[in-house]
Amino acid sequence: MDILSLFVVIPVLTITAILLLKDTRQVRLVSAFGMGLQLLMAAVLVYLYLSARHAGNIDEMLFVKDYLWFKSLNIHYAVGVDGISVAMISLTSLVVFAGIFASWEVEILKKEFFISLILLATGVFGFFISIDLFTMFLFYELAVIPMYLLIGIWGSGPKEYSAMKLTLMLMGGSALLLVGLLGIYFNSSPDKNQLTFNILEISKVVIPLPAQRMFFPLTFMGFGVLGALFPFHTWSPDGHASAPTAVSMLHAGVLMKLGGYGAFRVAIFLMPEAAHELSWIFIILTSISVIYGAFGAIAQKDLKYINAYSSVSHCGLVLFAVLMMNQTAMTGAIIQMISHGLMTALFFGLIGMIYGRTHTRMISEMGGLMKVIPFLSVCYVIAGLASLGLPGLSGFVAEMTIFVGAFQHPELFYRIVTIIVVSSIVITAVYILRVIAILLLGPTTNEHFEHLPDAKWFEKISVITLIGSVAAIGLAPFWLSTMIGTSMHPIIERILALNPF
Amino acid sequence: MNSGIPIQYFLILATLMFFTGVYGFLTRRNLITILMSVELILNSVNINFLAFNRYLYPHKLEGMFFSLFIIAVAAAEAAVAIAIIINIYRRFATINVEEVNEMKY
Amino acid sequence: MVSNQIMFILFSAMIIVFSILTVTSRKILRAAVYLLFVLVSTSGLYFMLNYQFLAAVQLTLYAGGIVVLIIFSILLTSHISQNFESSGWKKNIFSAIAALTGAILAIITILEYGFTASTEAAQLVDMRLIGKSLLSVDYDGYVLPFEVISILLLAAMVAAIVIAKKGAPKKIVLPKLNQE
Amino acid sequence: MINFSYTIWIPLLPFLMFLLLGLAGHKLKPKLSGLLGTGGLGLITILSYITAYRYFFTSEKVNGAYQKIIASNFTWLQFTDKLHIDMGVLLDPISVMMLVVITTVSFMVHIYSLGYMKGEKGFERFFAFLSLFSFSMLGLVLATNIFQMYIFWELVGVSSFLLIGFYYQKPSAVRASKKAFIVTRFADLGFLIGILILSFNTKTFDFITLTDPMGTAIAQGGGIAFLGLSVMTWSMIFVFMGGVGKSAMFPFHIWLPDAMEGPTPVSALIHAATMVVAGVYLVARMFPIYALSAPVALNVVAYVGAFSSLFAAVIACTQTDIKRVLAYSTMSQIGYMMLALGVSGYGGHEGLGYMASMFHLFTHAMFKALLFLGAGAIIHAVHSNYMTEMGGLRKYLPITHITFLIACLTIAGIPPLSGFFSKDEILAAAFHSNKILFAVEYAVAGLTAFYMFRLYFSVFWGKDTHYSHEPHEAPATMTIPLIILAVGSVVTGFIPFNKLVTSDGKIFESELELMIAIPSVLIGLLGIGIAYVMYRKESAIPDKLAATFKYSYKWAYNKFYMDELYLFITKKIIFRYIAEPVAWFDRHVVDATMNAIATVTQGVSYRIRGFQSGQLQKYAVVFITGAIMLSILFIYLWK
Repeated sequence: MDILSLFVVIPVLTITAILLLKDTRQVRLVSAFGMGLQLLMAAVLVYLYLSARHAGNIDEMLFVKDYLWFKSLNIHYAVGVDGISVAMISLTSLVVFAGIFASWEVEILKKEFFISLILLATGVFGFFISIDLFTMFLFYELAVIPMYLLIGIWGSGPKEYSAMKLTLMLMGGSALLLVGLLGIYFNSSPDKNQLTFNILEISKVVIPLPAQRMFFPLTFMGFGVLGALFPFHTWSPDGHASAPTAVSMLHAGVLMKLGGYGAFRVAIFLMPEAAHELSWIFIILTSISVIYGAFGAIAQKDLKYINAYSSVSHCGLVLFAVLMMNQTAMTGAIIQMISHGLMTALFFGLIGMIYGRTHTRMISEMGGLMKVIPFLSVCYVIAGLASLGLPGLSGFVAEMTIFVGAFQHPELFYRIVTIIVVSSIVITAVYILRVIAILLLGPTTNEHFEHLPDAKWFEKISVITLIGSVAAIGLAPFWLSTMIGTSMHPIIERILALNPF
Repeated sequence: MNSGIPIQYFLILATLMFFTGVYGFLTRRNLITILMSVELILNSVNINFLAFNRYLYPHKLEGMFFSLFIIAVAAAEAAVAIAIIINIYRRFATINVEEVNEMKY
Repeated sequence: MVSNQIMFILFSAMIIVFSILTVTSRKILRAAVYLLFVLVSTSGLYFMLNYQFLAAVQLTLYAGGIVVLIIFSILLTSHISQNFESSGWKKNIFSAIAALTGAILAIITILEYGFTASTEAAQLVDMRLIGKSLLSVDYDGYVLPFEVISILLLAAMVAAIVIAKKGAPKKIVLPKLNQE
Repeated sequence: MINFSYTIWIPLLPFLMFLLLGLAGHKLKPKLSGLLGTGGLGLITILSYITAYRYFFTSEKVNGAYQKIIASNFTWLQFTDKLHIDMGVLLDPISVMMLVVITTVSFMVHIYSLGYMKGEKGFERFFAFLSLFSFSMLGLVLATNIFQMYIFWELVGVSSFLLIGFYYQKPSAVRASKKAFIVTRFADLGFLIGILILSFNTKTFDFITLTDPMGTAIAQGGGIAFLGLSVMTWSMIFVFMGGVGKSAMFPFHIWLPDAMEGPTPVSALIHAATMVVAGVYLVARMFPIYALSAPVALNVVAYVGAFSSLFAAVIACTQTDIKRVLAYSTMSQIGYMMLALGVSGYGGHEGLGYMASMFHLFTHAMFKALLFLGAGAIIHAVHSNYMTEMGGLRKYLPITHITFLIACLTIAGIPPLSGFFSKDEILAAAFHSNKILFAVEYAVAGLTAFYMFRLYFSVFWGKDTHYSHEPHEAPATMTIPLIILAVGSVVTGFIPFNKLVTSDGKIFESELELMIAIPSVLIGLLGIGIAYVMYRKESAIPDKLAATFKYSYKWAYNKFYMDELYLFITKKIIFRYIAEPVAWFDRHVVDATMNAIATVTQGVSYRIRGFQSGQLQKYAVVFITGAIMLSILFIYLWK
């Protein structure tokens, strides 16, 4: 058994164990144990990866395993990681771990809830380790489907509507994506050799330009739907608002990253020519996402809606940076994914905890919580500061890397767009501070809130895990940046070789 | 035994029988008569098979065996269909095909 | 060979006439009887084509089995003297047009296609050969379809029993059942 | 080469203190955490003094110029091969000078706060924030590259936010902190864009490379033109925008008066002595580029500074909240410094303005901190911010009175106090460069003397107000810093800045120009005289004057309606006309389109479900018709 497949096997084993349990209270312990193990594995993986790199292994992908699956279509179960995937895997295990603790007190159908949650995580892990397009797509779908159940059953508000909307829109994206992937597959061998789904092999050939022009937009949009690309982002506010806490955390924190990661790993990496040619269209769309999402967040009244729009804005930045197609911006995109994943998970976790106490998410109905629940409030402030890009927390590192990288683009148009996008940092500050001021500061408005209990131990675990990671990246970004940056080389070389700027 | 009768005759006969069956299938309302129309259709097919076998490939047996199996299948089908019809009658107190339309949108 | 042709014309005329009567008769029991005539005539054709075994099977299975089954079910479900209300003339005409078009199309196709009769010697189809072929696993053997059809028959038998068994599917309550 | 590597601990120590107090503060006794914070700061104050001594007096000079020393440096974040953010310590005359300023004032404020904040809820939180601020401010001035500066620039912004909003249950404080953060954030946007443009063109963030007068960065200054200005000019204007925001220059000054909602020691430390001069420091840090490569940007600096100082001085004359008077006074004085930089040239005597600006920054830190701390002592005693509710306090607060008087005299530019020297240098620099700016500053000097003594007289003299409870002198923890700072205000004027802090690090000769010094003292005295007449005793003159110049007074009293204008822009335009329409658009157009797709799909399926009628024979008709059609198609049409 290779180490990467363990990332799929452990969740599956956890699910099996949960299935066998009779006592529902043990379910969460088993889940926490399983995901704790997963977190540990992620740490081991980081260590193994770094030591392998340190030992001079310069393969593009490490720990590669390849099993033939369907011979006739040449589908393989192929796994392998580079620094980017390792980073994303670490992110996922952190968020899932925190998510388990954030949903410690799920009331109904505990067993089924944790099974769906872990199934979702399985899909995400599988997606990040796959280097075969088909396997990747399979895991992608595996990650999307449990979402429907999680929102539809354990959600709140108009949950059926939201679940349906989210699933249908993501499925629409999947459809585009599938066409795109098949397009890549059927063009994966211009010399009429064996067609292949393997990313590494495809990256060695040049897909014919007409095919790229056709399939790049499909692939990018397919992933873009999940990455909340304007105008396909509207599932995000409704979906996040209705989803239970842990699901919001996982969804905004990890699942939306599949979009960015896929856009980067598949769309840009395999079809750089078309990406270069068509990037201006998507640059415009993503900058609209960034600015528009931020403005949208200002006018919202529901905490989760605010964060959903903020996610649209931040994820837009990811896609924006990916499209800039240079090393710095792309590194920034990956860091932004990780950073946003952590802090948005933190946000949604905290919102869930606050909602669990006040039973409202309308900011106008709350006020002065800082005095009542200082721990959660302080954490909320920290999350807010991370989100608006305070140095010392992860958001700053990511945004600055993106901005500096994007501004190195040789064409004036891209630099001007970058300046427009940079202005989002002010708008972000406006909506973050608006929420903090109304929600946490000021006098306590409602006497029912006077005696709310502060965070319990499992909530603290969840929150501290995330804050610790956010601060760790923010204070010492160099190792992450280097780990991602070195993995970026093959991609950059490929882009540079084909598009001499 | 069949000299002087071109294969086309058999085929045309089968065709006429077939489309009579189709006509019955489309116009009859009673489920049992519909079943009878189906039997007509099956029989016409059998005639075709046998004619082809006899005229075009007299040294083979495929057509004959196919007809044999069709008869077997027809028997099975008739048994099941009649079981269903009886059941439907029990339920709906009718076997009028236009009134048995529960399986819709 | 005129007798041949006469026989053929006789059988075909019977088949066509009784077929039409089967699908147009207003009395259901009569329709069943017309069907019986059709089936019998068909078996006559089989004799003409020299497939005696099949003709026999046709007589016993169809005429003897299925038609009886049908008549039983008619007795179970219908009043014998009951006349059908004829279906709407629109439907009739439309169906007739469809059937005629199809028939004409098929006949034209048949006539246009030049069949060339094989000159090879006809194989004598006797019972021994049929039995051997059915159970043979050789190149010309039919053991696989034979087995398949056996299983199908078994399944059909079980299905017929299960479906027709009284009282089993009480659980499903359809809305229209209330008047029962 | 002298080893300066220990200087890394100067910013690091407060950071550790912040972590300690922030994470474990609520477990410690408040007093202990206060003492810990103060002790830590005392330690780095000593370290700074040692550093200053060693840097100015023992480090070797090359060609008579102070060298820029990188005491420690490591790569914090690598962007590209050439662009990377380093974290390090850069020692040069201005950063060492700022070290002294910051640690001194911060130390004084710490001691003062031990008394002032005693018994407040969140005492340890206050010290944690103060430590955070000290860390950020020290990191800012010691930055080796412009991006490090930006990082700490943001951090001081957030410390300021946290400290202004220290009384988080007071809605006005919350509003003020939010406003301060957002306004400066907007300005920082300019800074960031400036950095991006600058780094794109020069491929470096490093100060030493950037500001090398012979370096490529300055040499290639011309560049591509946009609206008639070079790229370098644009980037420097953008960078200056950050300075404008942080230093509360017009038009981003509106946050500063509101920031007075924070505790008074915070106002003294952040909003008078250290953070608000960061903008000046920024321009000084980038000065070679401004002077040699972007003279237009330097002119912008000068005019913004001059206008702000006049604008603020006029408003200061009408305010009644003492802290707001001081806030506008701060803004006015920083305008002075900006102006001095703006009129300065590079190198030698040309750089007089630069030296004067730094000099004024230094002295201003002392006397303005003193003024704020004095105001804090007054507020502590009277429990009010409004000078209309004060009067005759000299009897109750003798120490505060004396120190406050010294500070007022200093700011009014009365010799031989420090303000006189620094202000004189600025006026001299302006006089030699631009007569209009000189005239403005000359008027401002008079106004300054007037409004400061208006404040002084109405608080300590004026009417005998009856207080609900006897005001009493502040405790020793508060008065000792007052005395120390008063001494500082008196003596710092004699520091020979022209030998220490100059634009190119070289010494130049400057002497008091009596031609300018005497009129400036005279106008200061004139201002004091008018204030004496109007406010020494209760008199009707001010009201009469206000009535005479009704409209102008009203405008000035309402700060020329700048707040209202901003409010209009933010609330009405941004919120009502951008954010809400965007939200509406998202819900009712984008999302509605998606829903419409769903609805259309659903509608179509409702229509076509009729095919699934349950009528067996209909299916058969369709099937047979279709089969016939297909046969016709394949047999006859598809040849």
